[in-house]
Amino acid sequence: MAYSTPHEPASFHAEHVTPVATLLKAYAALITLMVITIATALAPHYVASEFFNSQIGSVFNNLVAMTIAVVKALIVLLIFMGLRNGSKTVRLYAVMGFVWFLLMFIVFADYGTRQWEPVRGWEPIAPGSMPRQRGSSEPDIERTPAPPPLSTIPGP
Amino acid sequence: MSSLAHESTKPEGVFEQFETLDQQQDTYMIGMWAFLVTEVMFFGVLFLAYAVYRWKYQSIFYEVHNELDLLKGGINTVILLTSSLTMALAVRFAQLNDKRGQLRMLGATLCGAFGFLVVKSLEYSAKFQHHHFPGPDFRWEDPTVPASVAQLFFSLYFAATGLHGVHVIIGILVISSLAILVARDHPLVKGDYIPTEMIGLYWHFVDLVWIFLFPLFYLIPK
Amino acid sequence: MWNFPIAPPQASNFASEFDALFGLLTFLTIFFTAVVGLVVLFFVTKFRRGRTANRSAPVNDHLKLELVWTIIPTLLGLAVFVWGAKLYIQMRTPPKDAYEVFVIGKQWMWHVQHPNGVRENNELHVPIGVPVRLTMISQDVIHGFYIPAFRIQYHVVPGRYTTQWFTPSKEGKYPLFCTILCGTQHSEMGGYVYALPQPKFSAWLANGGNRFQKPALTLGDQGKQLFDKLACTNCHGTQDTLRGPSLAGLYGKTRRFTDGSSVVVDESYLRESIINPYNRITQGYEKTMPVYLYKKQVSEENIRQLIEHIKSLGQPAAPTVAQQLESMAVRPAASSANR
Amino acid sequence: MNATAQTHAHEPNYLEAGHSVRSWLLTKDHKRIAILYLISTAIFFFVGGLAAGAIRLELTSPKGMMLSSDTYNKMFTAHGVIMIFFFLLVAVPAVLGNFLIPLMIGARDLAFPRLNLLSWYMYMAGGLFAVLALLLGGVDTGWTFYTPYSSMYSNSQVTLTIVGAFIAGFSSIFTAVNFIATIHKMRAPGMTWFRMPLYCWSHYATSVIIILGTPVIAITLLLVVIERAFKVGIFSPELGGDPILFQHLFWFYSHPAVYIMVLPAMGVISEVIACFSRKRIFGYQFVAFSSVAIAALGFLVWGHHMFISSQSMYQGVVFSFISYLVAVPSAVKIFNWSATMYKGSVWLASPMIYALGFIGLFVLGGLTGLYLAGLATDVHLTGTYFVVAHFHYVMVGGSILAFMAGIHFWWPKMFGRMYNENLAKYNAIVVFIGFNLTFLPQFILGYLGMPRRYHYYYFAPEFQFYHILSTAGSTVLGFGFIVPVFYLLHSLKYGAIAGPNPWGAKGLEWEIASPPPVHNFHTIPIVRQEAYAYDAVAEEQVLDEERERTKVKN
Repeated sequence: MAYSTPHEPASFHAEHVTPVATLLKAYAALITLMVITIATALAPHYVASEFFNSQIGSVFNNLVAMTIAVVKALIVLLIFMGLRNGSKTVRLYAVMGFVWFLLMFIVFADYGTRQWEPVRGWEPIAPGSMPRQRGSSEPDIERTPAPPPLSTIPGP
Repeated sequence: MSSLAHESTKPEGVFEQFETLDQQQDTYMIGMWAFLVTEVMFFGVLFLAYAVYRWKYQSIFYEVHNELDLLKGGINTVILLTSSLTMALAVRFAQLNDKRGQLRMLGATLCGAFGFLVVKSLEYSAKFQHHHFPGPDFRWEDPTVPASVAQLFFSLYFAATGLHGVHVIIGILVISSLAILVARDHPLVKGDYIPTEMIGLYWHFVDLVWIFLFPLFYLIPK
Repeated sequence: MWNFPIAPPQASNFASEFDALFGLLTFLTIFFTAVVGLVVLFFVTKFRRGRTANRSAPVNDHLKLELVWTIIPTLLGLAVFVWGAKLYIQMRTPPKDAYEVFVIGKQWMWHVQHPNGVRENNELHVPIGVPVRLTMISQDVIHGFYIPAFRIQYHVVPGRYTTQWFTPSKEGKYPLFCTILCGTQHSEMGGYVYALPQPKFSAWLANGGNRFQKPALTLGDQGKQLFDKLACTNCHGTQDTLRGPSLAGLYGKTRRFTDGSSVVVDESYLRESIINPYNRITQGYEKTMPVYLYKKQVSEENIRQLIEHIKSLGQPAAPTVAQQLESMAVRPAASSANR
Repeated sequence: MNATAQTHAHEPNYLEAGHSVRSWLLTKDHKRIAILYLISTAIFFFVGGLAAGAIRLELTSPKGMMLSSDTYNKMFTAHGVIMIFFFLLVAVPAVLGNFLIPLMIGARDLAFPRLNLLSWYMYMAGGLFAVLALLLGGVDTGWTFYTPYSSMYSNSQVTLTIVGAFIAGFSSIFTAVNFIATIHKMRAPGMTWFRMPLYCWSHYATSVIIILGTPVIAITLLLVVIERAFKVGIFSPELGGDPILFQHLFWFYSHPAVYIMVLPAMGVISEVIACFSRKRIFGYQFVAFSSVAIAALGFLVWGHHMFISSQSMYQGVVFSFISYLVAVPSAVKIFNWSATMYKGSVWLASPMIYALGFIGLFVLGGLTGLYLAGLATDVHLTGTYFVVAHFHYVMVGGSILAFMAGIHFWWPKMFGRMYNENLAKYNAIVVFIGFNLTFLPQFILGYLGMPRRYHYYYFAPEFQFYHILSTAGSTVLGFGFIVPVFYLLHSLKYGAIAGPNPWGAKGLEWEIASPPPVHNFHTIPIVRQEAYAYDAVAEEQVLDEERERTKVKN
């Protein structure tokens, strides 16, 4: 009595019992990776910082830490959470969740490019190009007898 | 119009809205994963906010993060990873219909969850003592690090780990109620491993969040 | 009540192009609404239930038709997008030598300062034919600075300078609004913009604006006084010292920081380093600068004055307002509008 | 498939399955839960409508009529919060979706009936928090809760309202999870993806948007509450935060939320137009995929709400570009609906009149969206009544008219009785006219520069004429929304018995009795046909024969 619709064969079931050995291996890998992350983080002032300037070093160390975290996450997802044997729909949803999570990082397109706006204030005047006098508080224009009363200004 | 499935032909344990056990189990798994997608986005916002401010205040975050207790964070990581393993084993025993093994593993997972909370509360209480909990009582001694940014770091820290902690507490509630049901041979869980698998997925997700929280908060490189 | 215009006055360099684009979109809107409406009405009457019509061989799929009505709207949309983007980029790119006005938004008023120190509240006087650049910041919540007659609007955000610019083109008095809900009296946070011919404007400015008080000092000079009062000169001299880097000629240069990052010095960076000096430390220096408390020791206005002063350091003397206006008036107004 | 499924006429229908309050409040039947939603959303709609009425009355004079500015701000906030979080996001998805999805795909119930009931309780709990906030003084931040105003400056009940919205958000997440699992796994044999009614397609797309977007707004609003409670600077620049980040996160959800409100409405329109044109929907696959395209692209355009909010110019340009692309799938739907009527047999019953009204208003609403997605035009028009008019054309002209169409279409299925069809037809026309009279002047107001959320406009009294027009229109519109309550309620007792299929529509839901029996299908049907197997020619022949017969009789 196949109830499922033709497009999605029911596929993941009790036959996919993950062997204990696999689970233990995954666990061992997770613990090892954790030790590695802590070790790289505690290594004296970061290996990469020794060779490059500190900013590149920091980027490098972030990359290492995040790569390890992603690998750990994949182990948990694929083995512990059984995505390896999951149905297509389930895998689709898992992938969708993480893709949409990454979509939010589009905001960095904003934070990253704010500095690029073409004119940010006066551009510095090249010394000597515009010889002008230091302005006093007195604007040197002809003194008009009386300021225009506001009421004379035409409305729209 | 042919009749496909009458009530009488339904196997035991199938709810009335479903036709077969297969269909029921698949439906539950899809529902659970759809819910996990929601959880990913839920924590995703916190990760994004963290990323934005870490990017903006790189060096200050580095200095503030030294206040966090790496040892306790590390212990908690080990505890959570281990409890994730025991949860996976619990699911395995459930699939194999081994009630005893399942109960034992669920118990181990619960121990891990409680252990995590104990360590976490020790960590939190230290923060409260040092007035590092954001709010009017917040105090920051180092004058060369802006207190407002330090407070921002701790707000993100408490928001993320606090929300994670809430998930751990919910985990404890559902795992213990599952264990009680299993122990009592309740028809919901007898011979059906799907409830265990669903709660397992939830618990692994809690672990997954911590896998990212740990390096992001405790291991900021200079 | 019976005086109802259907379009706002066109009083700036952007207005006519904006209205042209607006007109095009309005045409497209009416056209497509009419087409869809007429087609639907035609089908409804022709194939009305019970009416004899040729209903044989109904079409349920038509790939070509689908493609046509997918591609044509896409192309039309892209054309409108390109025009809109072009005008927007122009709106976001102020000319270098624009007349600069400083705007502070606060609950619930606009405070405006001209470079020579003239202040006004809830009013803005601008010269016709001269590009005017507004540098805006909010003291509390987000506001929106909006002059419909000029077709310009931009948010005024706390903590960061935002800018917008325009060249007024028609004399008159136009309303000015706040467009972001900012509290109880949001709808009263407005006033009028007065676009004046240049001579009138210069006279207005020279006579001290609305209050007819000649300001004692320009913004930069006020900044200099404050610079001395806050003892900035102790560390920031004409030369780099052990205690602090020199600020002369700093504006527009690239600054490197201890964490390896760098930034081109702009107003936002200067503002940040005045009130949050430890966010980024210049390479080669320690955290020795005293922290000046925002709003307690330095107000938003003070920060602006200091920035104006720092910008002038190491530069040849800044032009007076009158010189600036004069030099801009020489150029044809059109060239300043289309840079 | 034929209309003989009526053989089990003795089976009690879902309305008769118990009359106690308890049998309603503890029901797990998706149809009963739909009715619970219908009642509660209707109440919220009228509360929100009252606030709208107060706003419109207030704006007839540049100096206000009777409210203080504070009260006015609370009024439009209440209007926005209630209409969006407690009416639009729930009306079509939870009322019609709950009722119809299992019926349309041939299932006995939703996948998780208990969760479904829990959703309704969470929705009610959220609603109670919002109402409580209203009673304790209201909120004055606008439904957008922009920081730092909402987090640091406002003295109103922001926290309570946010808690309400948060709980209601989880209610809709659970509903969405339910729909997704149901549509994936509970379709009747033979009901393939491409035999599903388009209503289910658009609901599926909507549910995906909900599970991806709603958690984002939930946690963002939670951060606002944290900021308010502890005075920390997550979004407040004075303490190191960034207020623009809030806007990014807010619109990351709230732009797709527009599609949550409008996609199911489009699904309703697909059903109604196909039925009353007696035609298979034109370009079924294009309409189906356009729903999915809208759902996916809808997440990439949030920045067009922020062109002038000091986000980077470059990002603005990219967002504008994608916004123009997302307009295309909506246009495709409109063209396909129009083409469906070609060579059909168009029956102008009341649901169809609402649906035609939807097409007209949605076209105008969608096209005016192009002004706001365009960068330069947005600079002048955003934050004005142009935006107000635009989204009311999409939300009221789109979602609510489609909701009305759906309610009129499936009312006989829900309650087994027909309402006064003539009254309904005239009412549809009244709503259409009232709506245009209310919101068309607002486009001009926006172009003139009238900012939204303004209590007084004495700086520019020339706006008054349009405001008075708009208020006059809103009176007509309000009338048009109140009359249906009476004739629909009247029909419950006095309406003619409708029979299983009063409209001659196709689809599984029309093959069972009206009102449907408790477990929907005595035997699960096997689907052997495409959706919308209408035949206009045969329909006309039947009509012709009938006419001949009556002629002979006379």
